Amino acid sequence: MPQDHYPVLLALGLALALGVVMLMLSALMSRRMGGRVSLDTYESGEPLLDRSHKRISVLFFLIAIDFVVFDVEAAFLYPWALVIREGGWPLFWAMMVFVGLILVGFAYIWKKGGLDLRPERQKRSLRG
Amino acid sequence: MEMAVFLLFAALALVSSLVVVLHRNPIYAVMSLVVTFVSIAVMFVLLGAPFLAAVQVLVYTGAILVLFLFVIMLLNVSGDSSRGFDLHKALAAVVAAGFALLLLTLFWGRYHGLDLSPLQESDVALKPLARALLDTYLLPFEIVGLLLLAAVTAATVLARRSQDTSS
Amino acid sequence: MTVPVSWYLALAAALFGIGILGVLSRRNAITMFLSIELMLNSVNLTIVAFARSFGDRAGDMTAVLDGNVLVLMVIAVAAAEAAVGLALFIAVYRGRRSIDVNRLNLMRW
Amino acid sequence: MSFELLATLAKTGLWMALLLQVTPIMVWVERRGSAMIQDRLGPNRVGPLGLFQALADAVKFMCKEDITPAEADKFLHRLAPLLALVPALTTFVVIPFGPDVTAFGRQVPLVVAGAETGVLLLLALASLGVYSLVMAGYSSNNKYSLLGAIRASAQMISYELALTLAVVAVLLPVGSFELSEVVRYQQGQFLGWIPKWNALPQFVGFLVFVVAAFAETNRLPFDLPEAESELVAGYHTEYSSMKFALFFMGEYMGMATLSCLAATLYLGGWHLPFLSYSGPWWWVAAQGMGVLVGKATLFLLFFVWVRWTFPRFRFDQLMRLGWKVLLPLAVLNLIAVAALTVGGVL
Repeated sequence: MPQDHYPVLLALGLALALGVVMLMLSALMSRRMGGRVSLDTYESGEPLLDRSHKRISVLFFLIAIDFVVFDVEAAFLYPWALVIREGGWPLFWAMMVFVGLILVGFAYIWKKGGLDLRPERQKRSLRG
Repeated sequence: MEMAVFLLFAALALVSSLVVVLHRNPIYAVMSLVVTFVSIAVMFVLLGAPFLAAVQVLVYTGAILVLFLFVIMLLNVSGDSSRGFDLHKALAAVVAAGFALLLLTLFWGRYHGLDLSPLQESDVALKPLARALLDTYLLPFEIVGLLLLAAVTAATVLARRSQDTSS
Repeated sequence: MTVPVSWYLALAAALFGIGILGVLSRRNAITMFLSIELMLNSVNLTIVAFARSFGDRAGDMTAVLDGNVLVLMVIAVAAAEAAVGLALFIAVYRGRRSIDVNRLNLMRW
Repeated sequence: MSFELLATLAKTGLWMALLLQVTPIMVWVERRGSAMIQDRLGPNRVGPLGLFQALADAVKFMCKEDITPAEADKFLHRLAPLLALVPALTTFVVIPFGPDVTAFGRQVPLVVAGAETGVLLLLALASLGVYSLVMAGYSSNNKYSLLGAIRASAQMISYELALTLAVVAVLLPVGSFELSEVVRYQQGQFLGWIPKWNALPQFVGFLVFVVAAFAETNRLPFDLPEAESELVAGYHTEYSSMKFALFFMGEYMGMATLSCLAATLYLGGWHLPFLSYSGPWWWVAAQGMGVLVGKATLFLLFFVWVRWTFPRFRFDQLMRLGWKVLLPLAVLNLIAVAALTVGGVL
């Protein structure tokens, strides 16, 4: 029922309000000195030589894709979990087919080295 | 209460979706889309589909939009190349407004004044939904599995070659 | 007080329009893709609202279930679509160093 | 104001008050515990046993200069700590801390949100936590922050899968998303004296859940996002004052909620065998809360113990563990539990 979910909204609102209040309190109480050096980007005392936003490795993207696919799988596992007891073996095998398909994709990424984040020198070729 | 929640989140959805299409920084676009999707999840709850709401937050905001964020950081995309307001954008705005108005008149003419009766406990039970998915729609469900397999393979093949050029 | 179904539909129509605006006016492929996701979601909202309305009038819950299962499928397909679409962007970016659709004009003569 | 609203407010207030206490207490436990393990004294100056150290820290956090780097994206930089706090402070809503009681002549369930989606709500809210890390890393405009954020988000999403699959395995024999049903399922005993807790029949799932919980909360041995020796402080390198404290609190509250979830899923939740839950409603509620907090405390102490015992993983080892060990284990566990459920054993 929708009204069972309202407490979640209430908690969200309260948590947000609490966070804002704490930040505002701290802003009121803290001293502000500023200055060019203290507002500088931190780089262990070295001067900044280049941009901080670098392009990241494509391997993170492969991991995220795997995550998305497995998350969708999990989304279908939940309803399955509800009715498995009544559904019996046919339902069990129906889901095994689905999970099996997903696992084939997982095995493919695994085999292609999409899950290996080892440094380049230790890595098998990703091209294969 | 229901009306208040609807109005609050409808407003939130409209404002945040406008930020999605108008803000130049794609990171902001993704963050506002998170707000839009959560608001739509609230709509799902109000419409008596709490499971869809949970899946919406879990899959859409928890996974798909994270994928977008990764790609934005992967490619280090900054703002949009087009600036200011030109003829192209004016045309786009006209087309979009026209389409929205068309839909609005269609929906409003056909459905205005149809009130929904309040939800019953049995209307939101999750087991019938699970049974429908795994019984009536078993074949489409397995095909979705196949589609996901195809997607994961295709995406890996497309993205993989990067090791030659970057990193 | 319950919310009339036409209000949900109106919200969905507005979101769809905003999505169209994004797709047509932005030149950054990522933002265009985000707008498409927005349109997809507004359609999902429409489906759920229609299903609820039909089920309500028919006094029969199967219509609601059909709509909900359809939306579940749409979400799954959207996940697959996002994975492949974004992988395409990466492939395009690798060749062109940009995902600005104005510069993707190799096929134009 | 309606009775329901008042009851919900009271329950939410109770939980939030408890969770807000977790951070100072845990900081003290962590520091004293680490000192004990490393044969040092630890904080012992402020108050008896150094108990007021946490209070002093809180005051210090409040009064420190709040630095927003000149290069930072100001708005997102402010937003990120809030996003860290909010999921950590809201996921408790579906965790039950007692049976339904009758208070002031009304039936009151001892759970904030008794929604039928139950644990899905918790997972959905928790999955929003990844945005705070990414925002913190991106907005700081700092290399360490960005690397920390990327690592943290990759780690979180990877272990979220194993965690999710372990949770689904618990739900299978129960056939409901509601955690109160999970607790009810675990009441009773094997052989008349062993509590029928899920940790026994599903020990593989339990193991996966606990390891994934360490990674989800970015605790050692999985604290790669803030590996001091390589990334300074990871995604919160550029944070100071209260904003830093919010990340800090979010982490400890996340630990506390995950501990409560682990206790509920695997150790029988608020229920303790041979303990009668009768008497006035406040006594039942206090008993339930006490048992739940007691079980969660065991997990929290375990978190501390592990932190000061194990060295840190390397990032590729971490990903390998998540994807090539935990995930297959979780899938196998899921299939086994499903087969046992259908076979009528569980």
